[in-house]
Amino acid sequence: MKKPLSNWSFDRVKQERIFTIFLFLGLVLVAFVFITLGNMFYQQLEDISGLIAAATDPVVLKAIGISISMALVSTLVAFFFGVPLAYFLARKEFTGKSIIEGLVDVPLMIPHVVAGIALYGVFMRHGLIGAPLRELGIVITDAYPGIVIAMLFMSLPYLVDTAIEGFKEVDPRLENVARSLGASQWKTFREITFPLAFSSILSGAILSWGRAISEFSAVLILAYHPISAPILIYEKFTSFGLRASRPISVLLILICLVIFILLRVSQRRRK
Amino acid sequence: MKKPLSNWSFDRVKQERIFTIFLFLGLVLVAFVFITLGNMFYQQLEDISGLIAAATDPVVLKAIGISISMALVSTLVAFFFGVPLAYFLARKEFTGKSIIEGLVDVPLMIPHVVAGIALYGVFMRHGLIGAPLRELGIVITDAYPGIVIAMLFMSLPYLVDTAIEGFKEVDPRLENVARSLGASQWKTFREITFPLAFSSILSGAILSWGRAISEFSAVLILAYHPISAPILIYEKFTSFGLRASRPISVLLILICLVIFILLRVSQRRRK
Amino acid sequence: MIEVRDLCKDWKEFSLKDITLDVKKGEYFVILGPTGAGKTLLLETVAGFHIPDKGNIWIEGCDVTLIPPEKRKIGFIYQDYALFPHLTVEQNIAFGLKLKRTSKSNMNMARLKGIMDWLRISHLAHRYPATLSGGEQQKVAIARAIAIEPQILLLDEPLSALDSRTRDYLREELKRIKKEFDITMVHVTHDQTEAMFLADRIGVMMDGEIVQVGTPREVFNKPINERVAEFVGVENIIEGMIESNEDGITVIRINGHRIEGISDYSVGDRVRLCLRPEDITLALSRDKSSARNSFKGTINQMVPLGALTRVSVDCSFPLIALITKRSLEDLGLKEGDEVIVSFKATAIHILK
Amino acid sequence: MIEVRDLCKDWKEFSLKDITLDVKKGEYFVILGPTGAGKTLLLETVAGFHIPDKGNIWIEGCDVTLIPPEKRKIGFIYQDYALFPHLTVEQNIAFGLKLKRTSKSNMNMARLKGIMDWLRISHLAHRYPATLSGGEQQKVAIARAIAIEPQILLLDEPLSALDSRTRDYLREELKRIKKEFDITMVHVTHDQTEAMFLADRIGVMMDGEIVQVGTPREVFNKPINERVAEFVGVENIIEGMIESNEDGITVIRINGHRIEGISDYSVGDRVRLCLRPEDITLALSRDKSSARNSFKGTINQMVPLGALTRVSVDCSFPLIALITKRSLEDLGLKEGDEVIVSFKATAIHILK
Repeated sequence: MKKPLSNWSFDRVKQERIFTIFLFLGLVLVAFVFITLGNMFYQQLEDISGLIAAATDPVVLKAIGISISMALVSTLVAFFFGVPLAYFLARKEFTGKSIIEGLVDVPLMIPHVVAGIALYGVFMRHGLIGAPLRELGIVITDAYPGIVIAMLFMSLPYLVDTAIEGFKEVDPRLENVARSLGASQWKTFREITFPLAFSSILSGAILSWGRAISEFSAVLILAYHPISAPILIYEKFTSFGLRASRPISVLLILICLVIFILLRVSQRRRK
Repeated sequence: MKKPLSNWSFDRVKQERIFTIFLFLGLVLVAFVFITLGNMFYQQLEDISGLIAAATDPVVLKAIGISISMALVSTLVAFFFGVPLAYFLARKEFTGKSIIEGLVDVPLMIPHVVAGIALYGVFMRHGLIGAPLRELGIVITDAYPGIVIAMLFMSLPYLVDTAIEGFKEVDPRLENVARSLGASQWKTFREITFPLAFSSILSGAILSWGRAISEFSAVLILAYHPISAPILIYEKFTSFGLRASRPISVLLILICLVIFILLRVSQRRRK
Repeated sequence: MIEVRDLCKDWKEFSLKDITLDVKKGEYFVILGPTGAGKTLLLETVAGFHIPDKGNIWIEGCDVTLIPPEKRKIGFIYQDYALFPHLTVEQNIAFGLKLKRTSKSNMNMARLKGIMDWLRISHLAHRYPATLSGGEQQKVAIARAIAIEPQILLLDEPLSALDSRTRDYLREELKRIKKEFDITMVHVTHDQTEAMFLADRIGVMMDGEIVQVGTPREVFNKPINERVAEFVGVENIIEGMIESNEDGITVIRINGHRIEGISDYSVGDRVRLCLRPEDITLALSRDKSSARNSFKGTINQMVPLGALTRVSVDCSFPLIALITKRSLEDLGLKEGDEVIVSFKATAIHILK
Repeated sequence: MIEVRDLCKDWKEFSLKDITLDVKKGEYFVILGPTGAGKTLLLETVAGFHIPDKGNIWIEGCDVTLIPPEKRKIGFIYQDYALFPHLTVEQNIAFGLKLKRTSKSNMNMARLKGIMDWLRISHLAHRYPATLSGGEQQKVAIARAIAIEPQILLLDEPLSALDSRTRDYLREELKRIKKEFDITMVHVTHDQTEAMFLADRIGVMMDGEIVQVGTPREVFNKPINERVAEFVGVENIIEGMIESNEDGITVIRINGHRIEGISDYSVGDRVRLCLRPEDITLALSRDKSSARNSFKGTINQMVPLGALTRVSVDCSFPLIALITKRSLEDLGLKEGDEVIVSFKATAIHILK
């Protein structure tokens, strides 16, 4: 009479019916992403010579070089100004704080192309800042500084937000103790706060760097030339079609993948 | 001998010297964002008639209408498939889970223009999915479905990630209790889990909607036509210059602002 | 009646190892064990929230191993109440009732009101769980579980999150519920007093295994091995019956002796007395003092423990006393001697 | 010497209201108060982590109100140790020493070693804080603070995060540190026993105000108002001196009487005895029993509390006993009567 039931797997599925259905619905989205990327890689594998040609084409290499190096400059600038800002915002309470926090996050909220238009308005030859700089012989639009500025605008919230989080994770009482032991505020920041927040800040910097390399819309408007990698992909696409733009796309994705792995490693170190 | 010191404010600043310096450094970034946006709004205020003209121009209104409605469609699709996926990922542990989570987040990591290229490869007339759909008389590229697909690809991680977080915040023991009280898995999901995760899901949906409206690069490649708002801004900029593109930019920012406020309200409700 | 046979389950850091267990119909069964023993996992598996890796579970003779939880007619109470935060107290309690496909919704409403009155939570009906105290929340959770008239009530550390006063009160309520609804209860706890107070039988669980099953007396007085002994602690536990109670001064009859203590129990109640060994005084002759209880006894055994000595005395019931070595020497006591054992009425902890 | 005058500070949900306080040089001062009283805020303001809204702080006669913390020569100990997680134990302790611009780094190294030996943590030198137990971490935090030879040591609930055994041990260590380094110590706690054990003087803090300052005896026996009385609890606290100790059996001399208890203290130590009222037995005549301590006394006052009565007895030192009403009736006791008070040696809690 008390024989154990046996039809395990069937009953298990029955009990978990909702998860089975949900999984199938969800896999539609996963498949969408997977097919889109997989298709690109698969087609490129069939045209491996095209990939090699792109990887050795000096125009492509220059564009990728510009993207990577200008993104690095943008990240360094964001680091230099953003880390102090983050520390200030992590430790101080004041009226209007949420306005400053909101302003820092604005680039996340507005369309990139609109950001490009707004930046162009300020940094063009007759713009609020562009005009005086031009007097000094510095041109922003369609020049390296333009690329950096477009990248900086779009990527700075990633660095600042992650750094704020990192600083908040450092117990202010560690700073109190350090000061009671005779360390000045500077010394305390250098020896205690910054080292403890460093891996968060590093994550933020890598994230910011990755976003800067990827940035297309704002750069398109502010500095089409000198041609950076995403612009080159677009130009090849409009001029020569999919086959011409795909190998550069694949190269750029591989670079993003490396950055993504760097990010994960630095995040793991954080925990 | 024991006279209280008096020079309050001076000493206070001295004690807080590091914060003063950090604030000044940080304000450079804040000013950068503020000037960029402020300049655009200020110039537009000087040209209020241009703004009114744009706001009544049927071409502009149609483009904005397309952006908003197609973004809504994209968000609904993301909701229909993304919420089940999020529930599954929030509750189940399995080998390869991190691969699926990684795939969902891929659109956050790769350059938008590359995503556009990859989508074009799949959905163009001779593409893996585009070809069979064309047999059925459905065209994706340079059509409404193309806009939706580009928006969906770029915005789905926002919805799925926030929904996962929301489901994780619902204690699985509430579900256990509901089932012990006689509710089936479906009933439990409908009456307990979904209502409790709803404000998170709503936040995710609003975020996703905002990102979809803002999307430029992928739409540019997949469906330049019918013209959506960011594309129109770009077209006006390249054809007629800054003055022509600015009023539409301001309009689009205002829309994003409304969405941003909606988001904050729904996030507050969450807490 | 619950029968568990050879149950195995690994889940997160917990595991059940070949658990075999029988809970009788109408019994109050307590699963007692330290944190991490897998007690909650066992209870959740019985409720059907986990599918076992191996083994079977029968409830009232039916194999429910693969039956989903909603069909098991089991009430489940969690330590932190697990009330639905978006529903009012009334909606919480009505949740299970509404799902029953009975045509008479009037009858359900009446049952709802009845249970709320009985547990004295009617005044909370329209409030949300977050606004209630811990004790109130747990009462609502209990009302919600018994509303569906389950055959079995499973309780996972139901009193652990409460302050000690509320805990004492709800402990009484649990007894009352058991009596009123004639329900089989399985209660998981790490608290010995709770187990002693509530259990008809106790199952001691350690490292995913049931290591001993027995009445509280068996488990506390005859622990099966050293680990169980260490976990349950060994104290003086004496069973008896209330003979009289005047203004809180309670007389308990034990093997023909009368012991006085302080309690609210009524005449005829069966109770257990707990007495700490250090509260017992030994003397050579009886004397008028405020120590209400004194008995003649014989010293069985004396175990020296540094400055103190553990003395076992037989006064028709066994008692263990903790005495300074010097007292023993002054009194000149040795094994086999007759002594007067005395302790104050306030030193006794009376449990029902 | 610390002088605080009219100190006001609002910070987050805490506030200090016109605090005036003097701590003498070399004193062990305990600030005792419930959670949320603002104790930590007061300590942090004295250390210079907050600038007061109003009022002044003098240390050794210097107004330090606006002096940054790094120039105040103050050691600070937090409840959760606040060790630098990225530095080893040795680096943590050396942190303050390295900042001192002394030419002789050898001397610093010697001091470092000395302190680590003295606190018996030398074997932990190269480990990171996360790998240490709570007690070890707190010892490292103490070593780090005293390494810089502060004039004052501020301790914010330093023992609260520890288990009771480690707490007892570190309590002794704190006394030892006070003696060895002849340092002024200000210790914040909500634990009465801790305050009683450690304090030369206690300041009771409630709702941002210092409501009473006095010796432990004054504070515990003569609380200034009902709230303080309720917070400190009223128990039997008797001061005395150890007369002898054999194998743990300790004899304490109090006003010419001798009381026996169990402790490890040495002859000549001044101690405080704590005794719960319910552990005291009253009798009409003296008898041989294992209750080691019995004294003749006079009943001062009897307060009925339900089934129990609180009896105050004067036996040249005051004692409060808790007796069942029926015992009193049986013994026929009334105010002014002479009685024999007795309690067991094991019932006494001896603090130094």
